[in-house]
Amino acid sequence: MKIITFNQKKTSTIGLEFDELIPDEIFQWEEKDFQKYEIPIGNSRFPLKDYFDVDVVGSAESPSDVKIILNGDLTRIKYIGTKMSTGEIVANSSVDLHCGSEMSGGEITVNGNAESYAGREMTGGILTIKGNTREFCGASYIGDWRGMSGGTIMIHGSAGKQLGECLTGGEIYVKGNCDILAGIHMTKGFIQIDGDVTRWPGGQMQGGNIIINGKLSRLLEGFVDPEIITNPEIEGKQITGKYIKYVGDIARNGKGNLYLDADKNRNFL
Amino acid sequence: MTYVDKPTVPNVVKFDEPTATKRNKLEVMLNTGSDIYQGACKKRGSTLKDEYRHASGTAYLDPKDMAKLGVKNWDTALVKTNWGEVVVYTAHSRDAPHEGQIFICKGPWANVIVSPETYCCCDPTYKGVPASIEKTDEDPLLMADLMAEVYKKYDKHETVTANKLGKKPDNNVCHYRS
Amino acid sequence: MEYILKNGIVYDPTNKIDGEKKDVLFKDGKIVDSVSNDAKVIDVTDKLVMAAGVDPHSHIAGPKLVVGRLYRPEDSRRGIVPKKGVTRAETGFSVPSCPATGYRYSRMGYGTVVEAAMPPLEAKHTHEEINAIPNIDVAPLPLFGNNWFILEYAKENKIDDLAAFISYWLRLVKGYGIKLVNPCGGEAWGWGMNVHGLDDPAPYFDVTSREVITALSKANEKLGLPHSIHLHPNDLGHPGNSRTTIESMKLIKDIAKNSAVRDQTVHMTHIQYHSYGGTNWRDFVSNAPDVADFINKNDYVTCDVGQITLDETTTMTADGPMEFDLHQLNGLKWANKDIELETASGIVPFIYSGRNSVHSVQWAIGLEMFLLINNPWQVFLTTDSPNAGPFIRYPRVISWLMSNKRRTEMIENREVHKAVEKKSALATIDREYDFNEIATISRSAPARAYGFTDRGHLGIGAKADIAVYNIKPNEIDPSLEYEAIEKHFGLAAYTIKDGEVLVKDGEVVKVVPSHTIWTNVKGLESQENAVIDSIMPAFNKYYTIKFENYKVHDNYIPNPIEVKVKAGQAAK
Amino acid sequence: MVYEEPITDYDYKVENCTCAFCGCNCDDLVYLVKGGEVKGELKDGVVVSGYVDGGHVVGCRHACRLGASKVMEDMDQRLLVPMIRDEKGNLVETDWDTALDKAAQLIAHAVRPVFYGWSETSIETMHYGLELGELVGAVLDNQATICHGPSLQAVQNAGYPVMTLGETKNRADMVVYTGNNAMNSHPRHLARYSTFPRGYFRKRGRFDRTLVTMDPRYTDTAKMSDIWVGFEQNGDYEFYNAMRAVLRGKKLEKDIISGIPKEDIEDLVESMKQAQFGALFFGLGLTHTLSKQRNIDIAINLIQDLNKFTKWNLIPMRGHFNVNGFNIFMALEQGFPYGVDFARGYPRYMNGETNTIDLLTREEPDVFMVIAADPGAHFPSGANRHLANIPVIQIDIHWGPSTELADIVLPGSFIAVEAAGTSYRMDGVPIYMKKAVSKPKNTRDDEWIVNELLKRVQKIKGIKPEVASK
Repeated sequence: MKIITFNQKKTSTIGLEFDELIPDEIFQWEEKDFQKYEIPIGNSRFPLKDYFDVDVVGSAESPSDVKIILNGDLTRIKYIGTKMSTGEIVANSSVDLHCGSEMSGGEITVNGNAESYAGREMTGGILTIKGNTREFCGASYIGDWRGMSGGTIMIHGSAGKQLGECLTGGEIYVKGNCDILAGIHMTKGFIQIDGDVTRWPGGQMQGGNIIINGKLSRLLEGFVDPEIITNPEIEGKQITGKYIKYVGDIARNGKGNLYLDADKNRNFL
Repeated sequence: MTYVDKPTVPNVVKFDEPTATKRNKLEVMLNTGSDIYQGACKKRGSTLKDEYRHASGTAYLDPKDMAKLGVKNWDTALVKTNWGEVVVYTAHSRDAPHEGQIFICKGPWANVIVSPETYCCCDPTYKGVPASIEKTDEDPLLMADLMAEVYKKYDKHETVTANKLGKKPDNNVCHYRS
Repeated sequence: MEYILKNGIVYDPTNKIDGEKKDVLFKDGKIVDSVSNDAKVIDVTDKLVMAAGVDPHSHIAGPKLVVGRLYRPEDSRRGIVPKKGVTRAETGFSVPSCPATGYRYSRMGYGTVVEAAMPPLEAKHTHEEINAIPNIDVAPLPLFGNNWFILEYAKENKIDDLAAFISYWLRLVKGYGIKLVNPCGGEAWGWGMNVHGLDDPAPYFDVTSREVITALSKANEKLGLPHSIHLHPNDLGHPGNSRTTIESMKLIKDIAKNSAVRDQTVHMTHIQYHSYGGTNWRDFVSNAPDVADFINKNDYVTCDVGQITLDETTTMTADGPMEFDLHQLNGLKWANKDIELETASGIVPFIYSGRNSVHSVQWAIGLEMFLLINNPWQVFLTTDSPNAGPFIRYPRVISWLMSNKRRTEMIENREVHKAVEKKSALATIDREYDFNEIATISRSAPARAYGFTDRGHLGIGAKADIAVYNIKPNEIDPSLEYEAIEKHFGLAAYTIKDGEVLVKDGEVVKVVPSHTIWTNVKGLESQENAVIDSIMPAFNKYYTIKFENYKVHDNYIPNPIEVKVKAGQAAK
Repeated sequence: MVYEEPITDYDYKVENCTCAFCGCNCDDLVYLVKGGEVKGELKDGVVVSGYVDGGHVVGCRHACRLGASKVMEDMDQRLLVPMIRDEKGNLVETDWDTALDKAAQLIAHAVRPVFYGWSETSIETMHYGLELGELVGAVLDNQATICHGPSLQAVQNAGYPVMTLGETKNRADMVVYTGNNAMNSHPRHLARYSTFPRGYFRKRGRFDRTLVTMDPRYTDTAKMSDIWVGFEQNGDYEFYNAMRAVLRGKKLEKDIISGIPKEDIEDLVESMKQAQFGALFFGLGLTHTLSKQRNIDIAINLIQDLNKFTKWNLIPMRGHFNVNGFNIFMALEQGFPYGVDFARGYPRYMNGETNTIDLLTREEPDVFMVIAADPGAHFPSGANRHLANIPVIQIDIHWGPSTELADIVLPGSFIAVEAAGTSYRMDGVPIYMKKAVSKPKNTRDDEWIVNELLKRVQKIKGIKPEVASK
């Protein structure tokens, strides 16, 4: 096991791009390699050592033996864990855009909030966000109709707009609340929101499942055939509780399922 | 040619409107956008002039809301949102009825109070911003004064009028407000 | 500057040079027969030397392309290459950015590309894009098949007026020849309809595709344009459309050719999409043998194939109704662009997959066309880029054509669907192209079809547009080493354009501006003026742009290559 | 309205000029020019080629109020001399070399430069701007970022069924404006392209067409319409979703959806299905409300659904005359329409990261160049407050709100009046805008200014111009 710890020395208002510092790339790096490394900031590269002290402990045969720990104020560190396929990253603060985007394996834990695009186009692995996240979590790249297709995103706080946009697989769990249009355009996959949802979950969805355990304020007309289901089994998962199940979004000939907690959403009955 | 002192607006505010209970402050929804007076004045380049203040620095209200606030055409009001406060004129909206909504043409005045939140879609929230409007005695500032007063790029003195920005988010990772 | 390209194995079908070891000399951008002692020697001993490639039908510039780029950022992202040396950053896979288009063609050893669809109203846009594409010469073909004025002329059979109109319009928009796309179908799409076959009239105009094709072909020969009509016939992509295709070709049979620089009177484009049998997608089969048979028997026809390459691509054509059908089929984002009075167009992303039976059979049909047409001077290498696949797949298509082993492998390893064996005869054809035939279908024959006398061959006086590949024709067995064929045709050892080395060892080393090739017909000035006077009231009433602002100003073609044609007289 | 006498006191006419205001790009304007000397060909008082040197435009025929106001500009506020801000905060006049050198120094040494604007200048200027941007690794963005950016994102998600405006004129029997007040923002749009003109298949003009406006407010356009659909603010998405559901044959459950009775929605969908050719024009009313790009997304999907029954197309009502041009230009040169970041040597396009507003609110840029745009007038204060912290270079023709935030001011010239150039209409039709009169002395063409900046930055970076320019 090799533990690489980044301790912040200095912050920058212009974002630092961490896409080259993933286990796949740096599992053989020693401290001197980090001393030499220049990190992209804006249109230039600056020595990483000005911004971070890097401690390397242990050794690694393969990327999967690597654990990266980031300490300090990471609110301007973008692309943490982008495209990683294995290993582990722990960020001990709020992180900037694209955390865990396009990752195909491994594990990222954010002990704070994550900015938008967390877990964009994930194909595998586990992304845990202990705080909140913002827009387009688990979404697709703009224009692509294939979004996150595998892996798990676990959000302990709340999520912003358009959670799991164009979801084509994988699982997203939100412990807190969620803003408008969760699961828009999704074709497959699973979203579970434990808190309240503002408006219009599942807009234009074609398939997949959305479970809302909190209160929903407004539902789209495209969701039809409500029926009461108790303890449904969804994608092999046994869910306990009483739900109103809708099929939608028929405005797009969709055959997705939306489950609303029946007790909290009596007004829809 | 196309110069006007101020935009033409209807003048049919009925203060004896039966539903108009007088209020000091109204909670409204703020919309911004363009209209033909603002567009013509801006693109002609007459932005330093009084015409622009009237074309752009005017809140168009539903006559019922005007009655509730007790303002007439070309009275002044203070509009507040989470992002700032600005003094503007009030006028009768040509697009009424839209009770509970106010419309301010885009321009330096509206900018002070609209939300810069883009929600990752590049476009700030120019429409549908929750705001409050109250009557005031102050006059709206001319463009140059307003810019100096609000942004303080070259003069860092404290604000002396009611026009000011809201508190800067302390961290630029704006956390979702649940 | 003088150069000697030394000891290459030269294939130049135009000049009947079939794999001879010889030197190619050039000076000041032209091939010459002797150079002085100061000439710079480029040693290409035993390497494959051909004229630079000529692409007869590709969509590389114009409003459709830009819509494709604009609305497919996910495609732009696929092909990103950072800036390096003399090249700027590249983006895009199926719809590359303009600079990328130039670099990629250059790397494949191409020198000339025909942009196959230019809406006259937006011709300025097309020319702007041509200017943004470096390193290749581009000839744009304006779309005429659904133009209201032309529909009227065709209906009333006014061939003289039509010829004058075409002649004027080619000069106005700086176009090269006449392109027809789904004649009358584009106009019907203005009402959300389509026409089926040659005798289904366009709504309101009451004119049929049969009349339009005939009239435009007659006008084309009357003018004696360097290229024949360039026909995308009706019913593209419909099962059972091979009948329409053959009928369309028959229409031209009796129209006499009036040009010495070309052999054909009709060029059928992306014939693969027009050689389908069956009645629906379930009983869909290949009718390539029938179409190929007709072409084998009629030498007035040339065609390009539009070979499916089994990639995720972006389909884009002026055939608006067809694209809407495609959108209904795959549900992916649909773009459409109707141009007033002139044409329509549509764009849909498409994923051609070897696992899909229809796509696989389409793939087979394309290869059948290549292999069943006997005369390589009648069939040209295209993928109708980006419709059937991006142009960067040409080397792969070449490797399929040169290797029966590879084709058999693909069928047997199920890289394509098993339907290929049942619904096409591909598996039974073991013809393999040789280098001479490859040189024919990718350079000499297309150049001939377009009347390009200055390119597509290595004769004395031709432009020094030369491609050298790291392939030793006398040592390689393309049938077995198909991977090497694909690799080396994709990265030329040298690409020389106008006597300048633009690509060396697969890297772009020099960037030069592109040229625009257009046809200037002389001798009809008075007829043209009469025609313009007569259409001006309608123009002013129905276009939304003033005539003065319609034309392509000279500043949009900074590097023109003007092909002068004397109306009615066969060019030499 | 006071009656004004027609203008008779002019010397020359310049015909078929293009209006440089909104995305309509009306190309039938006639400028009435007084004074000066014709450099070119003159025929019956009409300048048929070339321009009038030293003359000025005294009148403008065919233009709307907006177009006329722009052409008949306010010379009091015209920027005529380069200016640099001194330590006291006053703009001081200077010469071109000093101003350009200072701007070039700022750009060459910036780490996160942003070049914003471009929508009110020519494609020719953008060429140099892009080259400069690629050289220094800047972010290039245009006004789409604050107006139709969400439309472009929706286009990227849902498709783009568009037409040229002549299709509407000749064929449309149903015209829908949604979230747009065309009578105020594009005053000649109805008159010249969509509703009033007599087209080939619509010989009676307005009488052959049904005009529908969908807008929460009863706008001037709504007042002229046959049908006004006043859905509730922020209810756009739900409204279109219901329309799509009806189109798929669903009976609506709720009685009122987004403030509209369900019967009305059903009637509306029915009449849209019955139209022979429908045209939908959408504006910022959709892009700026709650569900932003998704409003357009679903509207595009609605149009696609309608095409199963009849013919429908749409056009976004682009605001500036060349805002579409920049998107087209960037897409053809570098594959992405706007908000393109060249920081890493290749273009990146990521909404929320490489757009001007997001960059400014995140306080990333360290040099900001504004060309032919006015962030002072159009950006929210949350973004503009960062402009107070960093050097701002402005290239514009008038003293506007942005000048109050600018540190270097470079006076440009007025495309389509004082300089020629290419622009793209809202439907993508390219127009070569011609030059009618000469520009004021000591101002420069935008093209020249940006090229000059490029040359100076190349010099600072030690690059030979002929190597760099392609």
